[in-house]
Amino acid sequence: MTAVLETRHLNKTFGGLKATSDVSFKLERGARHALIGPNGAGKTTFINLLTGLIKPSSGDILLDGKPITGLKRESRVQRGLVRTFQINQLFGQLSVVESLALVIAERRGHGWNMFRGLSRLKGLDREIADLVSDFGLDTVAEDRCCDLPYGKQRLLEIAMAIALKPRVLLMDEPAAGVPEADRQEVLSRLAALPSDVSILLIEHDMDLVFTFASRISVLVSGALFAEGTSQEIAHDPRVKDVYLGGGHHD
Amino acid sequence: MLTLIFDGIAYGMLLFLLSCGLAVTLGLMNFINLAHGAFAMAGGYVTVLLTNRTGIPFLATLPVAFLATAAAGGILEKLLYKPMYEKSHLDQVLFSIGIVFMAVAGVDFLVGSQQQILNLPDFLKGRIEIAGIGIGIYRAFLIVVCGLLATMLQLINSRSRFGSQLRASVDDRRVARGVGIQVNRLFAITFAVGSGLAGLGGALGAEIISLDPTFPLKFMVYFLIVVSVGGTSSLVGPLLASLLLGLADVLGKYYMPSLGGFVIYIVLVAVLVLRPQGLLARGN
Amino acid sequence: MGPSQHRITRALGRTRRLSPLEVSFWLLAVAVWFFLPDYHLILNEIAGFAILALSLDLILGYAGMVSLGQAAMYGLGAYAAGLFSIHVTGEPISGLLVGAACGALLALLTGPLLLRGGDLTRLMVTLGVAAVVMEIANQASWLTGGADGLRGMEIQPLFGVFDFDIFGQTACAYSLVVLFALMLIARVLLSSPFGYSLRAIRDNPLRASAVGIPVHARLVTIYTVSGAYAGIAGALFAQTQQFVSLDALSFQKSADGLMILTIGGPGYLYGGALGALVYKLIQDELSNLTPQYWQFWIGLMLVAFVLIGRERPHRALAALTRRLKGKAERSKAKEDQA
Amino acid sequence: ADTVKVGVVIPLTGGFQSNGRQISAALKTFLATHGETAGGKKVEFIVKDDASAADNALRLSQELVTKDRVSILTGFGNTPAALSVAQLSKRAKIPQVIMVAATSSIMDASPYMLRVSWTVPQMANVIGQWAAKNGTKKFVSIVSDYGPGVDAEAWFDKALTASGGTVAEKLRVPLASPDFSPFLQKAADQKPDALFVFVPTGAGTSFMKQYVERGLDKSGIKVIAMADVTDDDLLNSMGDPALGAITGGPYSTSHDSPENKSFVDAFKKENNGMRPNMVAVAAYDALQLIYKTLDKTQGDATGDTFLAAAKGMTIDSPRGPIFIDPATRDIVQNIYMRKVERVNGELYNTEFETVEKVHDPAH
Amino acid sequence: MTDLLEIESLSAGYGRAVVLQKVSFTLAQGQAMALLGRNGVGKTTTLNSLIGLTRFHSGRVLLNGQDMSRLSPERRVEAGIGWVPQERGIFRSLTVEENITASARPGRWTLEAVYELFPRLKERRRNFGNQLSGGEQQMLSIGRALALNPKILLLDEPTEGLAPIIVEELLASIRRIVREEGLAAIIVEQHAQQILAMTERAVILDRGAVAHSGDSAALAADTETLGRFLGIGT
Ligand SMILES: Nc1ncnc2c1ncn2[C@@H]1O[C@H](COP(=O)(O)OP(=O)(O)OP(=O)(O)O)[C@@H](O)[C@H]1O
Ligand SMILES: Nc1ncnc2c1ncn2[C@@H]1O[C@H](COP(=O)(O)OP(=O)(O)OP(=O)(O)O)[C@@H](O)[C@H]1O
Ligand SMILES: CC(C)C[C@H](N)C(=O)O
Ligand SMILES: [Mg+2]
Ligand SMILES: [Mg+2]
Repeated sequence: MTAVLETRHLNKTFGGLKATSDVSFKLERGARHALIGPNGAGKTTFINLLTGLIKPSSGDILLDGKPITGLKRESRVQRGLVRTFQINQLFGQLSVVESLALVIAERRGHGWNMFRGLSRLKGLDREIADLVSDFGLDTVAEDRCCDLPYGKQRLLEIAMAIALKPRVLLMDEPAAGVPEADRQEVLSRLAALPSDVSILLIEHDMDLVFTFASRISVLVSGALFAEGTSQEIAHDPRVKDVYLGGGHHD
Repeated sequence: MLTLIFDGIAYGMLLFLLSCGLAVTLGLMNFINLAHGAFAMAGGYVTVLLTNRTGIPFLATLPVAFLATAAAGGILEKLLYKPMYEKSHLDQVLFSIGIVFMAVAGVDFLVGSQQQILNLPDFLKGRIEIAGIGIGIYRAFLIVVCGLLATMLQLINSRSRFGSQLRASVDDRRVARGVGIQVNRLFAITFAVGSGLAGLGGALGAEIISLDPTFPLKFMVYFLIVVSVGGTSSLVGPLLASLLLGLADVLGKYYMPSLGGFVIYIVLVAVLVLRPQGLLARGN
Repeated sequence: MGPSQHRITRALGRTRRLSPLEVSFWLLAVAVWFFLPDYHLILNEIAGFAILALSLDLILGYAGMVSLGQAAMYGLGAYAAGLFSIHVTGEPISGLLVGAACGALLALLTGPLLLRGGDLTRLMVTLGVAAVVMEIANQASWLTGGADGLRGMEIQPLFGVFDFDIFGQTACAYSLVVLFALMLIARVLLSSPFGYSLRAIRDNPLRASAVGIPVHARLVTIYTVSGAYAGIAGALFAQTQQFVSLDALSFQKSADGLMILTIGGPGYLYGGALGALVYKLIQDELSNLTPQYWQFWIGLMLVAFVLIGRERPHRALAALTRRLKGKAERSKAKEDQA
Repeated sequence: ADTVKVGVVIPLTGGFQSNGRQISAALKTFLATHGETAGGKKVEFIVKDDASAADNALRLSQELVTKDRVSILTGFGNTPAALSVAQLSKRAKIPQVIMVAATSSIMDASPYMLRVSWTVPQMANVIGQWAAKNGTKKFVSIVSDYGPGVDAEAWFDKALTASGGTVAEKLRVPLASPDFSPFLQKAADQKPDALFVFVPTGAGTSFMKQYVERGLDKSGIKVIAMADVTDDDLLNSMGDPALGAITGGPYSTSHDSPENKSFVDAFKKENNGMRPNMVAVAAYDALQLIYKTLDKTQGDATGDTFLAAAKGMTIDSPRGPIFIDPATRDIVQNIYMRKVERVNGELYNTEFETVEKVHDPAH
Repeated sequence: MTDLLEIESLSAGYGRAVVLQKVSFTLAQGQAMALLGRNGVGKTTTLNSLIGLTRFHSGRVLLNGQDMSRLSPERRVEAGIGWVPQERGIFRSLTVEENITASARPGRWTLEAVYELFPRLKERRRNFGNQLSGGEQQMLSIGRALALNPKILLLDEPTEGLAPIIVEELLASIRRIVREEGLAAIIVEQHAQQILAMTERAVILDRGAVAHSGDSAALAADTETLGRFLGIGT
């Protein structure tokens, strides 16, 4: 297996704070990888660096072995590096269907098309219909995003990322705010993604992490603290100390 | 040269005085209050009419101008402005333009459209020489008043709980109420103070810039420039901006007269392109 | 096609279909032109403002960029059309295109200044740019006539046939047709993937970039299109008035455009036209009634309008459309059954 | 028809509203003194506010012509407004009687244009000649940076230089500038004998105040200005700083003639003691011209007839005798040199020298 | 002992829409209550209505026997309600410290006490609200509510985004605070079992109405009810 996404000695400081500290990390092709760590450990910051939302203080990011450190956000997306957000980021005034449609149009490279109606794109309706029913958004398909209940917003947040057909998917706490019953749904959607899609998941729900991820990295105070299979991490006493706490029996 | 710098500072202080009310209502309260000029005009008229028609000394009219416009602001806030806070910026623009139109026509109707000219007491007139620098007495007076005012306001805003409650309310009005901040009272007081400051600025500025019913429209752009260049959410920002603009304007006009009309706008665009939130911005 | 697929296609195509309300809007415009010649002049002015507001709507209503400097492109378009008629040819259509090109060019050059910052920042940067352009026009009086205005424009008859008469008959028809055409183009543009990406940027630029939309490039592009629209509005005005003054570049012009759009409602395509219609007619009527104090009543109306709720007329209109549509669909269903 | 309709397009709101205010006061006075008939017809005035914008002036004029069927247009508070309507007046053959606009060239824009106000060169030229003749040679000119300002600067310079003076520095102040300090400083640095100044009405006050505050009066630098700077309407409230300023212009409220006395009395009576300024007089004279011409044509207001009758018309105006030059349709009038003085506790522009029958030198 | 909080057939919603339909329950001092239900059933709306941020239609909300249903949110906070909104509602242009002190009321929960509960916040006290990690924001929101020194805490998904070790500590602390300081708490949670283990009472909402109300321990064992209304365990 080869690494699709890799960082080399990545650093980021905010004022005096080292939010990311010399992180050298590899995400293998097709991996189901989780990134965990205490609050404020720098997980979101790490994803922000990968997707170009913020610029690293030093270090490199490589996608398929090629450096993308200086690349614009949208170019990274066009290369298949897609993320979801910890706090929902939706297009408030657009409906669910419109949001998905425009994302798909963008993926297919129609973004600059100024003449063809969005509804006239071939196969768009089919693709949206599938997504909408997969994510249980049928009932609210024509509602504006800002009017959706929180849980549905959360699902749309993920659906929009999936609609981009990512090769590498970075997910920042996708299950937060989703009720237990629906978590399985989200999870099964993720599981159903093609096996060559690589996923990096940030999550505090350990049940989810352990069912989903085969590999886990632990970030503490900005630095990689431990890495291993889920079994190894679950039983690592140091990880229990800083993160899992005593209540977790696995 | 030194005289020029003095003039620049004095002009900057004048700009600050005229805009500091707006720095409160727009900057701190995030309310696009284009009617700021109407309050400033009201203050100016109070002072000019009182000094010229009733002979009350100029200095004594200043607190009157402040209180009268603050009261007017307070009343308007209760009657009209209150529902505006939660509306969009565009609503606020339209609303406050409506207020300006009414003020312009109202003053024209009540006082007439002719220019009003302030007559200063003798001790504020003229000019003294200190170490070879010619200093206009009134301009020096403006600098002093302005410095005091700026320090006071900034202390209140940054040091007191009032300031942080105000900023909290602006950030998220709903949550602020939900954690017990008395948003309505806070906004009412702040708006009244902002209006009062506008009035005071108008009163102090009446000597230098011409006062007639078109005042709120004529100088609107200047107020907005100061506040946007300074950055909202503090009062030091607008103060710095005023000084920068005042100096740039005076020096620019002196050394490059042909660019005179451009200077202030070039500074505006340059600052905002480099620092979109203005000179001083909180957070990011 | 499954039923939900069908529903989705319909939901997406909605903005592209002409509603009965729109059709009646244009029929009304045609009717006014034929039967109320006294309104030609003001209607011509209204159409000009409607285009200016439409140009603003493209950036504000659909891309969320607010501007107080639309007069820069408007005025440039006006001067360009004016100079073109003096120095090249008085043929109106080509003058219009020149105006559009100049407006677009200015927008393209200044658009990159608007990419950062919030509403206030954009308002002020655009205002600053417009002020600089106006000052340049004032200084270049050898070319523009400075504060006295540009003189000597002679516009040839439209298509060589329709002379621009003093009754505004040709002018009014010309402006309305241009408005109609620009409206159609805007409608197509806005229901395209490009148009939707603008709305996405308006609602959430962060997410827009995270789904691969090149936010800056899109914004500069729509700003350029908007500049072309504003340029056309200016050119149209110059041609129908056969005169350009610095007023075309003034803050007042930008502010009027923004105000009119806000009254009509940004993001509705017809907002600008409705706003221009309502505002200008009321203003005209009031200033006839009380030439000195009309501003007071306009101000009062604005205040009341905002207090009552700017969105109300739109809700009422939307409800009306829905009802009309419902009726149409029901009768169609009946036909299908028969 | 038995009525002649006259459209009055003036700025009652916006930046030039001070002109609109004087014009409407003059109109009121005129109607009170001259009634509503001329040439045997009833004269009806329709007043429109152009809000100080040329576009509006044009559209309103068009409507006045096409909808209200006016025969004569008058008013026009500034040059762009007058110019924007020129095409219309030319094509519709409507007499356009200018009450304020002062740029020379507007007369060329329409053969139906008549001017009863003044022109910028008319004043600037006289001021330049007078200054040089009276030994004030070295000048710094400060003008507002717009058409009329630039005109004034050029014509003053021309006249002064021709008579042996020099303009050491030409400064242009942005129209919207509330602060003159850098310009005054720069002017003072040149140590001229005097400043030549042209700023629009309102700005004159701030200018004079700052001139005194800066101590330029004490250092012996005189102000020699266009009449706009010491506007009669504002002069009294400008107070001491204005004292001693020398200006050249077509009219002063204190002009000593029976015509003026009765005009000023009537004007004050009709308008709560307001003082007429040169705009008021020009408006009043424009109305006089319209009435007198209608009398002459027996109420015929057709463009060509009206123009033919108006050309060469002389009027005993409150400002002195005026005459419409048949060749240029422009006004010929006396230009007075005046000095601000206190008379009976009030400030006036006291005339001390008269240059008679001044034509617009630009034509 | 009278109940601290009584809700009698409360109907409330947004604008014209009525979301809550005659919701009733009571809560005594020293008790914690779990508020459960699927997405969009009105859990948040219930808390919003208690703090006074929805449109009130009918019913009564009594705190200590005093009717609050028409009071403004400010007055309700004064009367003793502390609220942790679902979206945290951190003031972005205030520092961590200002976020806590701007609304704080005198009592046992001082700034220092909050810092003691969440040492992380102390480290970050000069950061502005928008410069915090998700979990830090959550801690801050809870800290801000505690600093109001309320009689009753309304916690809308307080554990979302917190590390397991912190969740454990936090729930234990809430448990302790409620018992020892005689507070009451309503906790909205997605993790039913975890929250049922630390509360006395539980209410399940379904489409804006109370579907089940009773003892937490009993509900934890009632897989049928849990399955029916929450979709778990079946
Ligand atoms: N713009 C910023 N300026 C200063 N400090 C920041 C900024 N953004 C984040 N931080 C700090 O950097 C640290 C890492 O934050 P980050 O959001 O990456 O944490 P995280 O691991 O995602 O935590 P959580 O699980 O709570 O979401 C935090 O302590 C946070 O306060
Ligand atoms: N501001 C609002 N305006 C109109 N309707 C709203 C608003 N907020 C919520 N709703 C509606 O009220 C209903 C209840 O929503 P609420 O947020 O209370 O659910 P919830 O149980 O908290 O769900 P979640 O688990 O997703 O947080 C939903 O149907 C939602 O669409
Ligand atoms: C008010 C005046 C200064 C106007 C000027 N005379 C003009 O023609 O524009
Ligand atoms: Mg995070
Ligand atoms: Mg909720």
